Amino acid sequence: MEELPLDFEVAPAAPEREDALQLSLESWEGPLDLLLALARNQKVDLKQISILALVEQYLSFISEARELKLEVAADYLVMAAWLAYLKSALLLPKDPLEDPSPDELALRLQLRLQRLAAMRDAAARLLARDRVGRDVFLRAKPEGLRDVRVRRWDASLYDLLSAYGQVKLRSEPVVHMVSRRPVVTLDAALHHLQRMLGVKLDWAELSDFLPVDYDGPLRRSAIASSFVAALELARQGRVELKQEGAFEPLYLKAAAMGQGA
Amino acid sequence: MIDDLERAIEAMLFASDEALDARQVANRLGGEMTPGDVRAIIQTIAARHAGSGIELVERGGHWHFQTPADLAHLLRRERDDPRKLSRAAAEVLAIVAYHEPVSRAEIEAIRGVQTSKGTLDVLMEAEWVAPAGRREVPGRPLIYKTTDAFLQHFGLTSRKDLPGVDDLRAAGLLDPVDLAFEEAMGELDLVKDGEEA
Amino acid sequence: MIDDLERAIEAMLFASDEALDARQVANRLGGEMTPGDVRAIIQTIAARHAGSGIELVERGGHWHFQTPADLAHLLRRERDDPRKLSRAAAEVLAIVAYHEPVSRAEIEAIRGVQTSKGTLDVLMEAEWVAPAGRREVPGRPLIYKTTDAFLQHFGLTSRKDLPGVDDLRAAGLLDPVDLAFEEAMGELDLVKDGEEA
Repeated sequence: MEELPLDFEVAPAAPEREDALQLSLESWEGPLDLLLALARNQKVDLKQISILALVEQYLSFISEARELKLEVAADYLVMAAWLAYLKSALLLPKDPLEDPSPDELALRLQLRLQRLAAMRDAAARLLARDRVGRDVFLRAKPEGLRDVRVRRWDASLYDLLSAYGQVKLRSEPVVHMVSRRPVVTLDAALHHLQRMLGVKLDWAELSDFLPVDYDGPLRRSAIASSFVAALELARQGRVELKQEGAFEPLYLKAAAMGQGA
Repeated sequence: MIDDLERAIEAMLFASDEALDARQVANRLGGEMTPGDVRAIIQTIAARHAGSGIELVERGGHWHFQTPADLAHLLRRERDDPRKLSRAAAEVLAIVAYHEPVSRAEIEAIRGVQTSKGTLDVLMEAEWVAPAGRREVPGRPLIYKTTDAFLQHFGLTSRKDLPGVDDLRAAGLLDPVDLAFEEAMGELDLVKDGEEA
Repeated sequence: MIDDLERAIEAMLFASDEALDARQVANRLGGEMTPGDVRAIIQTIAARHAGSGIELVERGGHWHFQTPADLAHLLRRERDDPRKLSRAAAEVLAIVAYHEPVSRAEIEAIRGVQTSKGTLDVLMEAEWVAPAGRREVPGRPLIYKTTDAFLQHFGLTSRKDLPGVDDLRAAGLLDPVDLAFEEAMGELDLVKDGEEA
């Protein structure tokens, strides 16, 4: 891969030409701008302008520039080619079938030039108006209108007292007490269930096997433990289980001895 | 004796660092006046200052105090014109002002050249031109319009105040080329018809 | 009809970025007027604006336009911006109220956490807490107390209206948060029942 030269020679600047043509070409903003300048040289109203004469001027301008080996940007050449076509079409005997007709093309060009000229004049008139900071002046340091936001703090007496409560609590010695939760262990449930199975002979609901004085979380714990215990006893073949459907009551019965083992 | 409300509105307009419209003034007064009431009082204040060294002027519905243009020579000091516009920028500004809202492609169609990126940027930075949404045509191009700051800077009461805008409109010079072309051809046909008749 | 010289001087004083004295105005006018002449015209201008929403005032021989002081409320409009006091600020406020007068170090000792400077500032901005001199101990720290505005905002006649610690405890405000939660769930009673069973 070729390395880029770090210290390349800068091409010498092109010698300054005392050539108005070149300077002019650079000072135009595109072919339409140049056309408008040439049109204005005709010193007639743009409505009466001779498009043919304008085309002639443009083409000779561009060809002169090329003879002087000036670089002519592509869009100027495109316009030159189009104008050359327009010129020949305007000069040739009219072909009524040609669409669009050269007259129409010329009219379009004329309309475009009129519009550009109108906006150029408008810009000049706009810039000539009395402008702020140049012709008319405002106050240098106005006081200004201000909207000042005033913060209004809000809190209720409850906020205040509960905040103080928290402070007091934080500063009191902290004692952690772990509360023992009421549970029925699996062992206890197994033991209890086996005992009860000896008493109840027919099908009975699981909840009937629970101690009657259990309620609340302790009862929930007993149900869970007893259920697991029932499954364990069933696995051992010591109990039969029956349920009509999902979420229906679960019935237990001691397995008939002799058939199981 | 100048009435209290008039004094208040005068002070507000004088102290504000930007032009105010009647609604802003009414709001600041506490909302008991309608913008219409405020406008009437502003007219009174403007009339009182007419012909003095301080003028109250309207720009796009907003009012501000400024010095009269005929005193510019006394007030203009060795300051550079901070808003020196290139010819291209001035042309683009005029096209936006007279055709608004206008897309970049429409600007370029009139000027016959591409608009360099910097040109519109300069106008937007000066806050004279601002985007005004998109045109609902294929490609949904951004369209541009001029701002109240534009009216203020160039001393225009409203867009109707643009120099020569009525003449340009009457002459069809603000119409697109296609429309103007069809009209011109229509007239031509009429002439031909007339000749044949 | 206002005279041209008067208009010019008026515009000059209006557009200037600093107050001007008679000599400066005379110089800008081209030096054909004496400062005395200028001063006379300035007086005329000032008299013309007297009682309006714009005043031409003299400050040490220099003149400038301003808006009258009695209209300042229109130029500087205040708007409420309600904010909820933070938890930390509420704690500090409560400590000041219960222990006043109290120094910042004492507040921190009671809270058990560092107190940012902004917290006390907020309370002073709210005008609920004010400095109450210095404590005559080494370092002479500033001490703070609550204000009448504090009593008023919280609907208290005096500081004695603040509930005592026992009242707070009775109201459950001294219960630890997690304990209160369990109580709400009703589990504590069950433990007791379970143990009894």
